Amino acid sequence: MDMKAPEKKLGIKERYRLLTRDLAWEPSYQSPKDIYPYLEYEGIKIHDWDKWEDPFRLTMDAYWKYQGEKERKFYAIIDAHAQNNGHLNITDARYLSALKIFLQAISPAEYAAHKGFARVGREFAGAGTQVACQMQALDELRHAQTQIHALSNYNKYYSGFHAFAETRDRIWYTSVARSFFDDAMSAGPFEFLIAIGFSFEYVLTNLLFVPFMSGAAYNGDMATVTFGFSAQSDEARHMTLGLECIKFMLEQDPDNLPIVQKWIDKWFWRGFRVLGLVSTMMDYMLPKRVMSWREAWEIYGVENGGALFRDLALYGIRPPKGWEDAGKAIDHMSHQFMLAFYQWRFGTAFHTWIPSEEDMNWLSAKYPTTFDKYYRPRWDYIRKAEAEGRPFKNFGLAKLCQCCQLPCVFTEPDDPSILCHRETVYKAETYHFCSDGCQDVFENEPEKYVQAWLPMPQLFQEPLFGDLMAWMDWAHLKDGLDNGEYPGASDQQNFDRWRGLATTNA
Amino acid sequence: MSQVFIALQANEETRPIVEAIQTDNPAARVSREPAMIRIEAPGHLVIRRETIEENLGRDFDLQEIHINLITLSGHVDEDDETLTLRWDR
Amino acid sequence: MAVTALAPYEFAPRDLVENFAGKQLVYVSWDRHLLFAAPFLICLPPETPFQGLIDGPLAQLLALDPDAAAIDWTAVEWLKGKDAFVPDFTKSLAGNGITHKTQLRFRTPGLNSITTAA
Amino acid sequence: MTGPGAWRMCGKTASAEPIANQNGDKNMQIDLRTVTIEPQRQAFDHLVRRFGDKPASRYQEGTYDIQAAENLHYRPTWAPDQELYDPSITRIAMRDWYDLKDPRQYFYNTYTLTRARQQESAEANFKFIESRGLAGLIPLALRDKALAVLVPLRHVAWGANQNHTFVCGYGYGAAFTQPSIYQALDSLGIAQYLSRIGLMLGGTEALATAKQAWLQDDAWQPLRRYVEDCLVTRDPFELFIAQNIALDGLLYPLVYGAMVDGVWAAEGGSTIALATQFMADWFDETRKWADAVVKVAAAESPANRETLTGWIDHWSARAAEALAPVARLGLGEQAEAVMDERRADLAARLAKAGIKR
Repeated sequence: MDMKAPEKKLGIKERYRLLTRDLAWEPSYQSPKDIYPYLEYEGIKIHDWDKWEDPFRLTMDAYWKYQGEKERKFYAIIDAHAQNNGHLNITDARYLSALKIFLQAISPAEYAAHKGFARVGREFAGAGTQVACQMQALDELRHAQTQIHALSNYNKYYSGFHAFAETRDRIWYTSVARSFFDDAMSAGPFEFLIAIGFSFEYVLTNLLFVPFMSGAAYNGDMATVTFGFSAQSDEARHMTLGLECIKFMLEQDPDNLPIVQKWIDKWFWRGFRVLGLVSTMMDYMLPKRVMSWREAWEIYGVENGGALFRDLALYGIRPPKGWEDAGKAIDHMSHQFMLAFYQWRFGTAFHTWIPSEEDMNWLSAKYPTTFDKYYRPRWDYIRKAEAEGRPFKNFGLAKLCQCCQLPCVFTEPDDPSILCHRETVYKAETYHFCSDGCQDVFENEPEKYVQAWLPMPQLFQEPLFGDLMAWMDWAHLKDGLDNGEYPGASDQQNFDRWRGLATTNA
Repeated sequence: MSQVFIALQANEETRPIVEAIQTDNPAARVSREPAMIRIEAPGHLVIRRETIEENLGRDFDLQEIHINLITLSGHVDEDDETLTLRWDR
Repeated sequence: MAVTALAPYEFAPRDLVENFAGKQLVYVSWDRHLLFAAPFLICLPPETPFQGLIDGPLAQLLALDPDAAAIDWTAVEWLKGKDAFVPDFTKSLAGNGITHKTQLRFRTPGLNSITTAA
Repeated sequence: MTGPGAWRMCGKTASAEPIANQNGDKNMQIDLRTVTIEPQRQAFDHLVRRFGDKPASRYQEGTYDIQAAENLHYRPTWAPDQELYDPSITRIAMRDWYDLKDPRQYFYNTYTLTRARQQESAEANFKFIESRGLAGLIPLALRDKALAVLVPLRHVAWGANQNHTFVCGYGYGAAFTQPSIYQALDSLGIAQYLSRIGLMLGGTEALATAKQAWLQDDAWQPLRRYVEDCLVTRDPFELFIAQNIALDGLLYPLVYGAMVDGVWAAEGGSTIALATQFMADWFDETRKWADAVVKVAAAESPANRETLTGWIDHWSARAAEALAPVARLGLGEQAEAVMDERRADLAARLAKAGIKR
């Protein structure tokens, strides 16, 4: 070979192509079908993997460099937070309920996403797609770990964090998130990517990470805002991957459109139900609030989602089937969840409380058409009953939705005064749902959802047979410590005492 | 017209980036929220390496933006000189 | 429609009645009484008389609602699943055709101290 | 920034500044550092059960029991006979998969910072070579030899990326699978460094030529067959062995040890050693993890030991065969003797891990 003059600097696109896609080759000793056995059964047709557009073109050296920088910042902050009793800087320890839900339900979901992306990072046949998925697999592991590490210091001082690895698999409300990710992971690689990459990341996670984390900042929680924004910076890559993947599928073959549309319908609704929990975290659990769930939905749901679906209309995609019902639920869901958590507080590994008059005035202002009409009267009654020595504790267990696994707390989309009842019979068994959206999901794939591990019915089976105290032990829920009302809880007493130590000379 | 947006952490490192975005995108609207800065623009938004470098007084690799990026919306197109977000295609 | 799978895909439901040690699940909800966040899940033997369901678990659970004491059970309107239903209070759940995972709903027109009627 | 609770979030300074008072509440004058309060507990419950009632390390927190263990909801549609997390996908059986601890105790942070440092020095090496025109000083014959051996290896590294990703995806327990995603992206990084060496020494043409060789030249076909056979192996632990032990256990010492640091350096190719330092360091580091995994899995049961021994016999014999022509490309006549040495080294390494053959 002749000695060459050094090539002129390659552009980022060409350089990236050479450093990723060009690494793969057409196999000849084994058939592509045996190497990628899961690519065809979902019915998605891909003719040319090279048409995949790489969203951000990070080579590994750049990945290590920039991620390393993010990591240095992040751990510097949480180290300082731990060393300097940063937990006493939060506005009020009530706020920690949101973090407890986060650690019990969301962090395990990050790990599931890690595993799922590792699987599809291997199963796809296009090197560009694979690399993007593998990086996401690595990022998701990062998110699980940074969250555990950030919240580890809170665990040393407050209840409700200590058993997250057990509650993940055993407590009732975490099965909402668990079943969502189990659902996605049990699907084929293309559906997984639409489920997590597109519906969850692109359409919905902004709602979780942006306004909520901004709220964490507002409430003095430096550890959380840091992992939140640090994670979200990876999310920007993931969202872009999600958008690329949907465009790619739609551009490859017209037959893909109905399949993709069906997945968008399904996963929008599944995601909306899971992330519904965030509504309560925002409206009720932040002592100081940046914006309401309704306002966040306007920005990140209506405006951003609207822009997205106007764009995808070019391919024949229409907004998800449940979009309208979601819109109708926005003004109700946070109140419905908080009332539910409050009355079932014996069974939650986080604290709840009756909103103060000031809180309720804020909620009235933010939800002028619903709060005073439907929800304030309930809180008022509950507060009155409590003052009269009859605390409102609902020891009844709840009917769960066979699909989303939430208790059926939702009302009819067009009648907020009546619960939504939906049921269907499949192979001589009756199944119940919280909504039309969830019933649709079930009826499209009943064989999948009959397997659902529903925590409430399970409590009446082996080995607990309905024994609530045994259930608490089994679920690692410490009665009188992790659960119950915030006023009077050890978290409240400790926080106030410790803050007192810091603010007085006593 | 659909709005694209980008959100960056509010800190010293992003100040020159935000200024560059404002210079290059007169239609962009900047809103400051706790710990973050959100910039939205109708249709599209362009981030230029050169403008950032002028503000910064040093070389800047557009991929450095990842360190302080919080979120974005719109189709992303990135080359050595610009990072563009757009819905108007 | 059926699930799309790479191999035969059929599994037993996890909540079959035989898993409940001789009992069954019944769901009960009181329409327009939303102090209770969701329908109740109640687990009891199919031989339980309908009256026993009301006097036992249901009475206990409903007592939290200010309207509970005023319920006239003889005037209550019932739904079983989606259908109107007139229970025989002396017969068992099974005798009333209330099988595993049946949803019962009841209405008490006029009793609405908290929830504003829509 | 506006709002009463707003405070400056600047990572660089935060660690140096006291955190107190940053949330701006006018009534609060707190120096939180002066407050001594007793923790209510030392660590998460699952870590207390495993390691006792004491503060846990970040590796422990980020690794143990973080994979869902119970009450999995649905069977995979892609393999209805498997569970979503299924230890029986492999023939290796462990009472506790978290016994397969990573001796480096890598979690994302320590992993990423280690690689960030390494990439910085790799970058400095490339810059040094380029700025001083060192590539042009490599004797032509050696340069061609280096191109012929190193550049096709980027495809082998891509194969490794695929296999490690598989092990991460389908292996059981984060202790075992977490390092595999690191291996996967390391392999991608290595493939990219090898590509850059190709670009530096021979431009884009060098990559095209090497790909042709990989696809067609006789010297590369046994190795390509090995890699493609791995791509259809779906027992994650077997794949771990085929990739980390059998193939890389011979390939890295052969190429970066015997060729680059040994023979080629003596032929005027120290520049190549500079450009491949990352790979040499990487293998030194990662083999310790691979050995630890084999050692613990083999010690678990006679059945495991037997399975592992069988896999190692099978795959390392094939790997040696597949690497023989590559060794000849890089070492000429010395190839066979060097290969014998490398095989003996690997056998000794495995004997220490409890696999005697």
